[in-house]
Amino acid sequence: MTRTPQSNLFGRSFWRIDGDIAGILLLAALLVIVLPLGLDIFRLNMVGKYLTYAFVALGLVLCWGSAGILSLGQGIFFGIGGYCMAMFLKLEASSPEATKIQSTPGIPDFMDWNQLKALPWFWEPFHSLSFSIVAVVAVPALLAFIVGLAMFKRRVGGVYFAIITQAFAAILTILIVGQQGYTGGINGITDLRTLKGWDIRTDDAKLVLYFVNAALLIGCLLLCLYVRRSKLGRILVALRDKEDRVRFSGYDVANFKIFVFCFAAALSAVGGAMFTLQVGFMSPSFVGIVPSIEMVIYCAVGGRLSLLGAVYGTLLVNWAKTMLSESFPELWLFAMGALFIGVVMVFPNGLAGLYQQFIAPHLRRLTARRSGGAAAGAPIIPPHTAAD
Amino acid sequence: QALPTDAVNTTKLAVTDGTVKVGILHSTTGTMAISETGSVQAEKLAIAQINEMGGVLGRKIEVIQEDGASDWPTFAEKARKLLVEDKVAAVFGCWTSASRKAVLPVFEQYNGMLYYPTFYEGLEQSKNVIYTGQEATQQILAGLDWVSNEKKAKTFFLIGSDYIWPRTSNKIARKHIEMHGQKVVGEEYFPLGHTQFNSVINKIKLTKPDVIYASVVGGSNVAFYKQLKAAGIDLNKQTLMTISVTEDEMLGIGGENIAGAYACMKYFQSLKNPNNEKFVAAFKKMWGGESVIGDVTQAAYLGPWLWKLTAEKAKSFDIDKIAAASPGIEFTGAPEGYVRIHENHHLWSKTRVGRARTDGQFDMVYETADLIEPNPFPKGYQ
Amino acid sequence: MFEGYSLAELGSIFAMQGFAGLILFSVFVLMALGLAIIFGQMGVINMAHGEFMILGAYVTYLCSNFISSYAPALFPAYFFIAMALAFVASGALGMLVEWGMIRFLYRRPLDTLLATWGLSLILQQVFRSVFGAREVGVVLPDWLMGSVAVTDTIEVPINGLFVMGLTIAITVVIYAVMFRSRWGQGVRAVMQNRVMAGAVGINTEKVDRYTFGLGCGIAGVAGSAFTMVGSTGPTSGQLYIVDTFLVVVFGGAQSLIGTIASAFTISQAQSTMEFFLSGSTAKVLTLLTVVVILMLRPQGLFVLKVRR
Amino acid sequence: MLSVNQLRVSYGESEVLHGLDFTVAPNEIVAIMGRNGMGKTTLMKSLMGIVPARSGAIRIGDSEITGLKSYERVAKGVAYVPQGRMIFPTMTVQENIETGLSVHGGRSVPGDLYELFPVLLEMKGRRGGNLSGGQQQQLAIARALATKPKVLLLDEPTEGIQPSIIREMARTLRRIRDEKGLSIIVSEQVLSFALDIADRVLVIENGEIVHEDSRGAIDEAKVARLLSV
Amino acid sequence: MANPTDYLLAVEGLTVSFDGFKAVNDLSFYVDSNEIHVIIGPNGAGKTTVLDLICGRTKASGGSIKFRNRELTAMKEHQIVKAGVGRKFQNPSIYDDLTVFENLEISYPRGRTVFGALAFKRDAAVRERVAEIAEMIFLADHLDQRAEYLSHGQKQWLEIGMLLIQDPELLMLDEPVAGMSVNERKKTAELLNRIIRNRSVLVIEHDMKFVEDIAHRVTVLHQGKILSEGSMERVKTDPKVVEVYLGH
Ligand SMILES: Nc1ncnc2c1ncn2[C@@H]1O[C@H](COP(=O)(O)OP(=O)(O)OP(=O)(O)O)[C@@H](O)[C@H]1O
Ligand SMILES: Nc1ncnc2c1ncn2[C@@H]1O[C@H](COP(=O)(O)OP(=O)(O)OP(=O)(O)O)[C@@H](O)[C@H]1O
Ligand SMILES: NC(N)=O
Ligand SMILES: [Mg+2]
Ligand SMILES: [Mg+2]
Repeated sequence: MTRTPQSNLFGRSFWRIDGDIAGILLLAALLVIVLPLGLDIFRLNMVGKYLTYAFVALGLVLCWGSAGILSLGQGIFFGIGGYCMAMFLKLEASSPEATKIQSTPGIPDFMDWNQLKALPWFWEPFHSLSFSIVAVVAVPALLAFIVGLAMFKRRVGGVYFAIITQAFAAILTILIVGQQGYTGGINGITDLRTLKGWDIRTDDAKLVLYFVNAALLIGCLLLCLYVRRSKLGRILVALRDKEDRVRFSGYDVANFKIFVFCFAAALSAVGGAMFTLQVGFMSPSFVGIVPSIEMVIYCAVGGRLSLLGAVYGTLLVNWAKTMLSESFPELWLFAMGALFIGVVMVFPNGLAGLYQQFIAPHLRRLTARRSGGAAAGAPIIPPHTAAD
Repeated sequence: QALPTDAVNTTKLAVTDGTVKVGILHSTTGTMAISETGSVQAEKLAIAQINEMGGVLGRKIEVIQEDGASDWPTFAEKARKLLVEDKVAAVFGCWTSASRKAVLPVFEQYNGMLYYPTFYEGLEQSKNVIYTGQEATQQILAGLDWVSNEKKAKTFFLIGSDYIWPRTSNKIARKHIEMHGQKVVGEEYFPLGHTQFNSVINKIKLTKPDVIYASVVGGSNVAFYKQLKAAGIDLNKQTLMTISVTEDEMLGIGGENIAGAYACMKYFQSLKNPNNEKFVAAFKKMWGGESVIGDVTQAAYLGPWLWKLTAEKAKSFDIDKIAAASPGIEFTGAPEGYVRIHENHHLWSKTRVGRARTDGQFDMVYETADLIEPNPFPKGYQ
Repeated sequence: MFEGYSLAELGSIFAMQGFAGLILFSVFVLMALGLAIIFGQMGVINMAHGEFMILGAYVTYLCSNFISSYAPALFPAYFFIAMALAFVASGALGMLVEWGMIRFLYRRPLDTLLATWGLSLILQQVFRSVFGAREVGVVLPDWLMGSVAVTDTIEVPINGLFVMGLTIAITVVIYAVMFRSRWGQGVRAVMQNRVMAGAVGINTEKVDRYTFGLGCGIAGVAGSAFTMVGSTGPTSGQLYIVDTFLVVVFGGAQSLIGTIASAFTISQAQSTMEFFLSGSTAKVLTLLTVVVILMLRPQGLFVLKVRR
Repeated sequence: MLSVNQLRVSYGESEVLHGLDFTVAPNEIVAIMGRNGMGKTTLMKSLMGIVPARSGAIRIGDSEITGLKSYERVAKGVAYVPQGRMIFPTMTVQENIETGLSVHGGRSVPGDLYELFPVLLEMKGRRGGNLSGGQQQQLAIARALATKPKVLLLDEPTEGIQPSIIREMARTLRRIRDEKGLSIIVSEQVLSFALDIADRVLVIENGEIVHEDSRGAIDEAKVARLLSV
Repeated sequence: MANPTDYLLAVEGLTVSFDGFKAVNDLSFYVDSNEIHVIIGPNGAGKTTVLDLICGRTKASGGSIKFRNRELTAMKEHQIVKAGVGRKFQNPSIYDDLTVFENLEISYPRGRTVFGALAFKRDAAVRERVAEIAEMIFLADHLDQRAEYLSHGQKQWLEIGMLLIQDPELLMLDEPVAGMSVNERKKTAELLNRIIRNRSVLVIEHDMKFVEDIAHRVTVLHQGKILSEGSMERVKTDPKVVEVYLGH
């Protein structure tokens, strides 16, 4: 043995820690220093809103990028997380005093419009903030668990899984819209005001919520990084490429799939809850097929294999959407369409791929002169692993 | 005539000595673009006409248009942008109730003024909104009374799209129907965009209602009426009353497929009065001879005018003063005849029933004698 | 719920309800056939399928306007001309799209989803810019809009019959082309192993292009037919996409029989449930049924079992 | 029949074939030998047009085929049996063979193919993917022959085939060669089979031809040494 | 005949049919501890199918497979692996995107549950074991290489290594030397002869020379049934085997 594997591995993972952690620190700096200094509170709040989708995109990086499970129904979990939060806030906004003009004071306004006379049983627990916070994560994760159990144990995968999640998104949308007495219907749950008496609509509150959101996102990013670097992360990649081999290495593949799917669902739900807090309402238009596909697109634009890429991709697409639709109301769909096609055709690994291709080599040359020769002589990196 | 800017604008709105900015916030993309296009056109026409007459308080109106993209959160985002970034003095916009619900908290928080043109379900009233369309009772009750008398209707089949406006409207309709000893023999809702109505048409054939009462919206209408016709239901024999089909929807449905149906609105393009003739001519001049004008389009046209009249009465663009001055504002030039803003920020208006013709227009067959009082929280109907 | 109706009435209602189910079935099959080729055979997740359908609908609209103004005598038959033109227009656009975009993505099926989603946005905006945001009304010849009375109480819509006939015709053609001709064999060979197909002498590029074009062309014909029952607007295409994919997937993507069986199951489930339950609930239950069956038969109703 | 001139092939930056030169006479069977990773498959693929040549020329008879697409080369008379078989899995055995017919528009599978590989007749309705490894290998050869080639490329055709058939195959291939008058290039690692079948043996190492022997004068020991460094 | 419980693997009356075609037909055979048992037989005899049945990839229509007296036919694939059966596929099946080290590490039998994998630490024990196996499969110098870039033979070895690290009691290899050069075949034979301490190996192969090098016992399969069984010398001269398999 010429080289011990330990030293090699150490060298390698040290570089990776530097790279990824530095990236996260840079992102953190951007989110908590640069943007708050550079943007007014209105735009900052918008960025905050975009960042809530980044939670979904992070989940998709693990679920789709790592494990190859494409869910076209992440809106379901984003929505449920958002609804759980919204239910709490709505109940707080529906105190008997605030709703005394209703025929049944003390219940949310839309229930009153729908002739409900009492709060439905499943709303009751949402009087409690701690229950609601638990529910934000637990309900979507549980749903994902049930769906995952049913699908993955039966070895439903690939495109089939994608289409079925799409069907679930359709089902849930129709249910929410159809059960408007219990859910607020197509209007959603609107006019949310305070959180434990703290007015979430003020500029100050928005600033605070922005920072909470950014911190949570960085936290989730680190969590994802941990998962991805654990053995579990490697197993996910392995089962994406050679599911049978993993199975014949003694793993119950379905359990791993269920786990990432639930994990991604929980992440999405956190995003949904933060969305509700920052935007002040939740509606079924986040649950359906279109938003779910858009969320996949954020992830694709960022580079489906890259956690950081997902965040930047989300920011870029949403920022582009806002700016283009403000400046070119007639043309922005052309631009969005072209963006998606362009990313797929020209930059199949998204922003992360661009970074790997054009920026990282320069950085590496700058930082690691010693090993520079080795990098140059290395075999060309196949594109699909570039962002790993 | 122009008052100094300091006097008319004490709240830092986007008002200069020569101009005042307003927002137009509708969907120009997505599924709702179909319906909202007419509203945008009407609002732009009104603004052009007002500018031609010298503007508001001596200031020309500048428009900032945003696309809500048929997406409620986008509406909220754009509303916030118009109010916070652009500081517009008024916003003309929204079509669906869902979009209005999404922007309402924004308007209340940042104290803006929204002129909302669509007939809607009521159960709402805000200092920051002027509702230039009908609330549910204004649209529904008189029409139901008319069919009951005219067609001796005893049984009704209610069919609508599955969301709050059709459901609430039908709830009110059902109460009214049952109050008068008549009967609802069926009530069905379909997801937005649904295109298969053969089953419900069979149910209609089974229950043989005297009146089909329809509040299907959007593209589903096309499917619904074409399938009704193909199933052999002749609307000249089977009474159908709709509260959701205007001249706009007729374009897509095709007059030949819906001719004979009754629509209950406050405005039809074919209304005969001098205001309307001028309005229709101006609209076609601006937007082309092919264009049609539906109920909501007309209501959208009222928005800028009502705002101008209010600002001139209040001698200010300040939102609070506009809100306070609104009740009692009369617009005699309204294409629908004459309208007046109620205390509750809705309009007094008439209910009219029209009968669809094959050319895509309506023949008015009935109108209420008086303006009907808006009553967004109708007692006994909730 | 049936009290107060005579037996004869009930009988005719059930007959008509069965017929409604058959119409829905035809509609589903027509929607899904093009996608069964593009997705089932080629593996391209074409999210713009609905837009190709709507293109067919717009062509029909243009054709109806043109013929009613310039050749009114042809009007009763214009629908056939319109369908042919719709096939050509959507098919040609399909071939263009294949050439410009899809052919680079055969190895990355999930990426086709994203790219065609972008394409669908662009097409929607093109429709909006060209035809306006509003729906257009497609005038149909009178003979298509009536119904025939089978008995005194049973009436059958002619356009329903027409759609059914069209469905059968197209299905037969596709079956012959895809499963009974050398061409179809080539298609399947290309889809299973593009490199090897080239190495046995099949012009893979041509096969790809024409197959994609065929799928899109059929979508165009479907869109043309749907002007009889649905709306034609820039975003109408999106209404069909989920149902269409579900039909194809539920059938077992690679099997034409599967697509037909699945369309039949879904349509019958939906129309039966719609009669007894509300429209929204029926839709939810139908979707749930499909999902549950898919869990039991993960590869769809009809699978070609091949050892891995 | 086939002549290869200064053929260079690379994957990305790394060149695998460094200017190969050889010709195959009509009716000749040439075995290309070489250890793993020496470029045999790459050569086959570039002759077939699956990987592009960086430079050099390939001719069939008088016509240059260097820039042609795979299917055009098939029309010119090249046929290919890949390493790993690449059967179309969901198509039946018969359909698999029929795909080879499209190039010359033949209607039905020539009977002599089934004579060569009787097991295929027995299984003609079975899906290709369900065949055993060895059966698939036979199918792949039949499919290639169905294109009526002038030059047949066989990439390690004995892999996974039972000994009796391997022996049979050497005989069969020579017979086909005699009957149909085609040239065959076969890549092999197993010396015995190569010696059985080939008129000439080329040894390829690191993308270059390092040894050449014609039948009768084969220096078995030297080839064996080259193959087992 | 000895009591089946004495055997490591006892296959009895095993049958499977595909649409009426019996690929394996009432087959019985036994594998002892510490032996290299080779299955040979004509193409399509059902050899691969037998391995598929043992490792749970295909479900039997009838019969039993007992491994250390545990019935395998009712178990899931991963449970069979945990019971101590490892399977190598005909084409090398490794994780192209991962390095050799990671390939081996993933197969290391610790942290096989979701949370176990999350908590898994790459400690000294793991590293030592990986190094040990790598040495054994001639890949010690390639630990950091992406598996994609290994040669065909190295990939085959890597897959064998991935099984070895699981320390299975029964190792099943389907045509392990297909596509290998002469040299690599020799090394592979060496490798197999080295690893059978405490385990048995079940191999399918068509290369008779290789079989001779390794086989303790040979079973010849034909049309899903046993044609002949015994030592290589015996089988080689069995006229039936010569007739259907080896050829004259
Ligand atoms: N797609 C590819 N990308 C990069 N390098 C490749 C690719 N395919 C093959 N190579 C490299 O090219 C060289 C020649 O490979 P080739 O497959 O032609 O060898 P071979 O002689 O056929 O070996 P074997 O006997 O194992 O089949 C090897 O070093 C291999 O690693
Ligand atoms: N799923 C299936 N459907 C139909 N037939 C099958 C299926 N799986 C295997 N067979 C058939 O069963 C027989 C045994 O196949 P198997 O792959 O086990 O053979 P093998 O002994 O491994 O042959 P080889 O040496 O060629 O690899 C073959 O005739 C094959 O065609
Ligand atoms: N207000 C309406 N019609 O949604
Ligand atoms: Mg090779
Ligand atoms: Mg085998």
